[in-house]
Amino acid sequence: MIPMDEIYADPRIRENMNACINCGVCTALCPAADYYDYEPRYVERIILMRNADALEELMSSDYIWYCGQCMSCKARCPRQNAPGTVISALRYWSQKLGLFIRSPKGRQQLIIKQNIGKNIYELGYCVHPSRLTMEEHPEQGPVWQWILNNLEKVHALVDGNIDKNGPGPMRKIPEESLQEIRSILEGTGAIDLWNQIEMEVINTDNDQNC
Amino acid sequence: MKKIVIIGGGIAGLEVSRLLLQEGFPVTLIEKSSHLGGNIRNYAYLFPDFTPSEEILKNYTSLPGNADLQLLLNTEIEKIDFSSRPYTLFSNDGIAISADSIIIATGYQIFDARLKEEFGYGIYDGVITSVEMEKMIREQHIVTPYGKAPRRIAFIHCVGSRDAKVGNTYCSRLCCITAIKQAIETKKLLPQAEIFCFYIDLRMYGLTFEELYLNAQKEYNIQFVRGRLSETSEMIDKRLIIKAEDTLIGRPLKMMTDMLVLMVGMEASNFSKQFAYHNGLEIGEHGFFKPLNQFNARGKSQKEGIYFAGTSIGPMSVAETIEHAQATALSTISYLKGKEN
Amino acid sequence: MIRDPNFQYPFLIGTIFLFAYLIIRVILWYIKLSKYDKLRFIHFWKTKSVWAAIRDSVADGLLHLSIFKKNPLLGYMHMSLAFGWFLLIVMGHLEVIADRHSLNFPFYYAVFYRYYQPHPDFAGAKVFGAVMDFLLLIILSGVALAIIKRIRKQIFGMKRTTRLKTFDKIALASLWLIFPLRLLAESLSAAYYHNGSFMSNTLGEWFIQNVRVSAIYDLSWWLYSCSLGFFFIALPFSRYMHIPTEIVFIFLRHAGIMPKKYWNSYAQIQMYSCSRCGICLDACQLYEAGVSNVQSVYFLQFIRNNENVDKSLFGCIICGRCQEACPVHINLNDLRTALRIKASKPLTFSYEYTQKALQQKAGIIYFAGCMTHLTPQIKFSMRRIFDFLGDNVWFMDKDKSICCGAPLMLAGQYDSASQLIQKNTELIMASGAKTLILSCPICYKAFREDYVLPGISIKFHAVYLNEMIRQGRLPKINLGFKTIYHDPCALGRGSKIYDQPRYVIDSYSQRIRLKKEKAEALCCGAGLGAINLPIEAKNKVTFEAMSYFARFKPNALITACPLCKKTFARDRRIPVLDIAELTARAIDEYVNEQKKTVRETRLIES
Amino acid sequence: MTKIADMTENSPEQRKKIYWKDYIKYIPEDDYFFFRSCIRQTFFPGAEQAFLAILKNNLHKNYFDDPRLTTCTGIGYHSDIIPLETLHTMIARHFSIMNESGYSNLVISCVTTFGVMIEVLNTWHEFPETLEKARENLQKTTGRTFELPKAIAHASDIIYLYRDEIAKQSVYKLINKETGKPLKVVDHVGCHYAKIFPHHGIGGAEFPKVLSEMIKTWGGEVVDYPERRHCCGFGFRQYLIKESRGYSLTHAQIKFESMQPFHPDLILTNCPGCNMFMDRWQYVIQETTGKVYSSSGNGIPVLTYEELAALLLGYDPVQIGLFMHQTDVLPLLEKLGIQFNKNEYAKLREESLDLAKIL
Amino acid sequence: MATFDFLEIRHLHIDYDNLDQELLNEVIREEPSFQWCISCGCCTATCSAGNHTTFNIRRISLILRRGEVEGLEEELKKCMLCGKCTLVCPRDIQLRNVVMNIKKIILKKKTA
Repeated sequence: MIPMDEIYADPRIRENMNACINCGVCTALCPAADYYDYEPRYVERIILMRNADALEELMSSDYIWYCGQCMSCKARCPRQNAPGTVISALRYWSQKLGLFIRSPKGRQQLIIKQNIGKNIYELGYCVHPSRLTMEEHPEQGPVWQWILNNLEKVHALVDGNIDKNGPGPMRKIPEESLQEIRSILEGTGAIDLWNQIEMEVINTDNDQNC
Repeated sequence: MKKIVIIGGGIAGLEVSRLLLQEGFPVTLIEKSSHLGGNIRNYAYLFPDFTPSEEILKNYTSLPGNADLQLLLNTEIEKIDFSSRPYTLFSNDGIAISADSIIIATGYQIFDARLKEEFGYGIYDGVITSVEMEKMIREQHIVTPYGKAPRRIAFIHCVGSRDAKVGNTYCSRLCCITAIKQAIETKKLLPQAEIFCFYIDLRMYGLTFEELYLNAQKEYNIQFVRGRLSETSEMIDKRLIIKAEDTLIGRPLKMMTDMLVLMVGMEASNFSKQFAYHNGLEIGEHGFFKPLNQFNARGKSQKEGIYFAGTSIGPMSVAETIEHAQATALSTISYLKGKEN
Repeated sequence: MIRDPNFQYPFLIGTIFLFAYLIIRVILWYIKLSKYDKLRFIHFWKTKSVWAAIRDSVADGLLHLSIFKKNPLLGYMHMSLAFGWFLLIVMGHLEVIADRHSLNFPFYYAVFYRYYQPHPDFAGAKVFGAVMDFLLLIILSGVALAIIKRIRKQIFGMKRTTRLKTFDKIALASLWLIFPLRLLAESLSAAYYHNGSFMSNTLGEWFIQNVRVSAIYDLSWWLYSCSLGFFFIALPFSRYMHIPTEIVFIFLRHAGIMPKKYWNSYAQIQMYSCSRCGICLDACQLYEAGVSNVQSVYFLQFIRNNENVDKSLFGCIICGRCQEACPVHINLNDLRTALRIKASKPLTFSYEYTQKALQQKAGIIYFAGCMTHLTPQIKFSMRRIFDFLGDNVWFMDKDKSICCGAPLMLAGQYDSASQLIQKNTELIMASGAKTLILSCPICYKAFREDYVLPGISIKFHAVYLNEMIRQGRLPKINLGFKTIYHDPCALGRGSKIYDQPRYVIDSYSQRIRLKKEKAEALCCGAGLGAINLPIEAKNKVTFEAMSYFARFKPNALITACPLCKKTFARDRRIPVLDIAELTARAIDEYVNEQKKTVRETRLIES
Repeated sequence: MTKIADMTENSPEQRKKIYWKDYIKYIPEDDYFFFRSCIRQTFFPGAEQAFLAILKNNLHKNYFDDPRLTTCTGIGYHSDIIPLETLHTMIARHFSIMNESGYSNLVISCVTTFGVMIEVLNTWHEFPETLEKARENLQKTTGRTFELPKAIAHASDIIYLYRDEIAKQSVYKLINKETGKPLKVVDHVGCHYAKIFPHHGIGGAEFPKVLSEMIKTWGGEVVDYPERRHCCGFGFRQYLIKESRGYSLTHAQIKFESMQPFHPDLILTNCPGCNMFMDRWQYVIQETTGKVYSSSGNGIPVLTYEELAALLLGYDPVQIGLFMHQTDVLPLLEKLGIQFNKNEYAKLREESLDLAKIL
Repeated sequence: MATFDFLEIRHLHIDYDNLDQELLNEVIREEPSFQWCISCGCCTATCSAGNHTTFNIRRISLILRRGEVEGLEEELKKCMLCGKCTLVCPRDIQLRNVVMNIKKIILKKKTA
């Protein structure tokens, strides 16, 4: 049984889900609805139903992972709801409750954890040139390969400061700052969440292999 | 003889005046514009049976000639002195009028569609309001701003109604049936045009409204899409692209259209709001005047001798307005007679 | 034999053509019969049924007794023409035999006997002459009625007659002309030789005084012969094909050959047997509702003329009223269903998904059917009854119903219907039940006709209730209200169950007897047979039927079909109950009374 | 000193201007605490540097670029690996650093950060217990305390505020040098700039004028194309996971298809991500389908507001890092008639183009 | 040259300007009541086939209206043609005939 009260106490759900008149403006301009068989309106419906089984099913499915977090839905809703923010909360709870491993898209959180999470923890940046390989990102084009090959030179041309101390673009984050954010990540549950993601996904993979 | 002042020369004010004059009371009718009739003049034909609005106004053509009627056009009441009886009203031209009873029939105003920026009213020429559409229907000539006969027209329901984003959370009740009425009239004028209605709920509350809706589907092939307009944008050829969700399928829908008609809702008029504020009259949560109660005193205000008629208390159809005005006239008369005794 | 001016040839050609055609036709029909049917037909000749077939051939083919029973005037018209003509032929031959004391004469000799034998002077010649004249008079009266019927059908109490095609018109004109021309020819003969009797002689007298008889004498015989010839040649291509076909049909019917789901030669024979008398038009409730192209006579006509039949074939409710009215006893319902199957391209349906349905062991199965799920009161009542009886019943389609297949069958989708039949059969057979109870007549008919369920007795709920009452397991109690019983089409006309429901209803209420009941019962208008019938027509049928019932002012209309119940309930003039609901009410009443009695007894005792 | 950004009268959407008064906000005038963007630093470090250079050299404003700042973790938050509490604490830490430096006007380079910060401030406002929790968490983990910033602005707001000043100092105008006609510019405002909280974006969510007013002031023509408000297609996890990256391409393509009939000379963006995606996806579409969206056959150049401002003010295209764009900017530079060391620029481009042949 | 196999482009929105309305028009011609639908969903609620599967007759009639013919045939295979939908329809739409006609027309197109 999922902790309904706790989930509904999440400020993102409390603030962004009042009532829905099913008008569909959110779906109308939702990029994800155009790309996936997805509707923000459906998410709202499940939330408003307050049915634990339905919510659990939703959180265990691919459905919540379709949203692209552009928040276009927030701008237009006549009831001032924001399905996108609610999705954020649901994704968090899906991971927290271990429901995410039941869906292929949910399990992909491991990939996010392994690059964005790692970047934040190790470098203090969400993205960093050294972590953007051409193998993973061929769409970055030849210019990016060239930049990677000539990182120092390029940054010198544009007054960058890559991996150096002091201020400026792509500077090396001071060690004490890194310690601080690591401390925050640990103290506020991010590291626990990452470990949980890693453990559960690996366990599921093992189960499937057996 | 007791004196009565009626503020507002729309059909509510006119109907109250007519009945009170009939009963022999002298009436002062105050209208802020230069002509009588009010909002009904925006509409060429009335739902559900396409009665020309002139026929309703015809009932009041003899009124201005009545000797007991004092007609003050281009006059706005700014302040009422409630401290002594009879009450005294002060107009913007500084005229003071005394009254034993005041009937407030200040009506409604149409929602300013420019507030819904994403619908593109006032930005794209192809976007018009239902009032402008009604004008074209009256002239029996529907054209896009570029002078062509539109091939596809979309009617958008609930513009400025049921929308927290513009502060109007109530339903204006009449836009649904008006949209269907206009859609049918449009189809009659342009049989080749494709007509779509984008609605959230179709609120066909009247006895013959549902049949009109069925008829719109059956005879006029008007298409209904359940979904609210999300945004309008303009193509290079000035046609409009509208985006909505077809909520019954659950998929986004894009459509090119030549003309977009926004079914604008009814709002409490700014005049009413200010008037209420300055004179201590109570306003309901939606900005309309708040009657004493919603069941058996819909025409009475909290103050003795002050009455409401018509859409000053909320959205009403023409028939309901006239009915409400009649009821108000009746309570006013019994109030005045009661005092005389 | 005085002269031989060759005028007999038109008649001869016509006759030979007709007989040749008929023989070939009958042979073809026979060949196309299934092996099983052929065996039946061969065996038939050894049975007594042959006599019944002959009797029916005379009664229906010649005497038209069925029509006579329904409409004496119309019956007389058909009888005078058919039987009169038959007698004329027989008597004509007897006359010739009496004259010549021999059977050795050309077969056309008797037809033109008055020409070939101007001076009949054998013993009894006068009597023969009088009989022949009398028969001709009878036939002529029939022709006169036929003409009147064309002009003023109301005299016959008919609201409508059929529309005619070209060949029909030729045949009809020829037929109508044969007998007046025969009278003319014989009268002219009588004018010369005075060889006629009361009618021809009298007319002959008149002719000799007013007309130059010699100028038209030969011509009249030529015309008479021609009219016969035309008629015989037109016959196979006109409605009159029904005359020979009907005899074949009667014999095949008596041989026990049954209509099939597919279109075969038996169906074709039935199709040709339609005389287009138009009686089915009056029986059809849709005619009143403004639909005038679906009636059996028309659809058979369209089929024969290879016209587009989609509307007339699929617009019919298949209520069976026309079948009951048909004087020729054509199996119109089966014919139409078979034709729908033939006319429809198989549309793909697939019911793999139904496999998940529950399976259970039980002695008795109750199958509610789709329509009963729309009238849940029937389901509850059935459960009440089963509980009261204490039977171990498996409610087979309690949660997920599988359709019985009848609607698909009626829509002409035989293969797809078979899939559903297969599914249900598997479920039922797996349960090991002995009895299958149904509360929907449409399902009942389908189960009875299209399912093979060895060892299982299929019972309609009214029949089962009747049994229970007779066994004393259900109480008899008067609920104290007046009822009308409405025979559902699929139960009454479709399955011939008329009396058992009436017995059940009589056990609980006063039933009003109606004129239009049993085989003539009205249809509710919503039958599943109608595929493309406009809703307005359906509603009109319902309204008219309900208006008929309302005249009797009953307290309730009792039916035995969920579809009828649902349809009649739209019109709120009379409350509508299913027979199961009536029974359940009676049980409740009985139980309450029992309790009261017990309580009273206890009171007295204490 | 702060002032309220006013609405100019000479807009093409003049008829609706009365409603713009709802969408005005404080834009601090000076003393900025600059918050960098991960994406912008990674892909277009020159743009951020150009912004700072303009502040310093042209507008003579005071700013502070603190090396202790780290990522806001916004991308992590929107791709759902950063819990709300972590995000709150992380943002609190940045506020704390700003307090320490003695600044109170936060200027943010990244639209995601901007959106996240406003969302966090809003949550703290609506649910004060979350603010308390953030204070507690920050204290517990880093020993820091913090106060809320006085004003938050996006870097494009600052350029918007000083657009007239920039126009005054500019060497070039958004005018085709050969024809003398204004350049057609389409704007793309990052979704999180105004869609989440329309009152925090200049001009609101539907017709944000932060970029369009710059374009007009600098002499260009704003093109209103149908998919103007459509998302560029980043989609956070949708892009980050290779398997669903088609999502990103699909939406970028929708935008290109929609703007193509208007023949724009330039796409102007204010979001680091959008800028990169709109630049790179044009290359991918050209590679896969051969379709090019500009009439010149080079693709439509995509510039950020800082790059454009710097370009017009006469900065060297190489110094502001225009060679780091995949879609060639050179035709635009020629249209504008910008004087620069073409050889150096061409050499840099050539090196990367040579690589294209190898790839 | 780099490969972009992983990039899949999809547009799931209903593009009203590029609809295939041929089938729809033909169905309406055969059964005019089809266009009176108010999408109340009574048909789907009562549907026998819908009780077993996700078969949704309201949705089918809607997507047909939006010009989507693909997959229609496969979906309509589930219908048992029992006619409950027709009986419960508040607007008296003859859905049985609609289903029959859609199938017939699709078949006709396929064989043509």
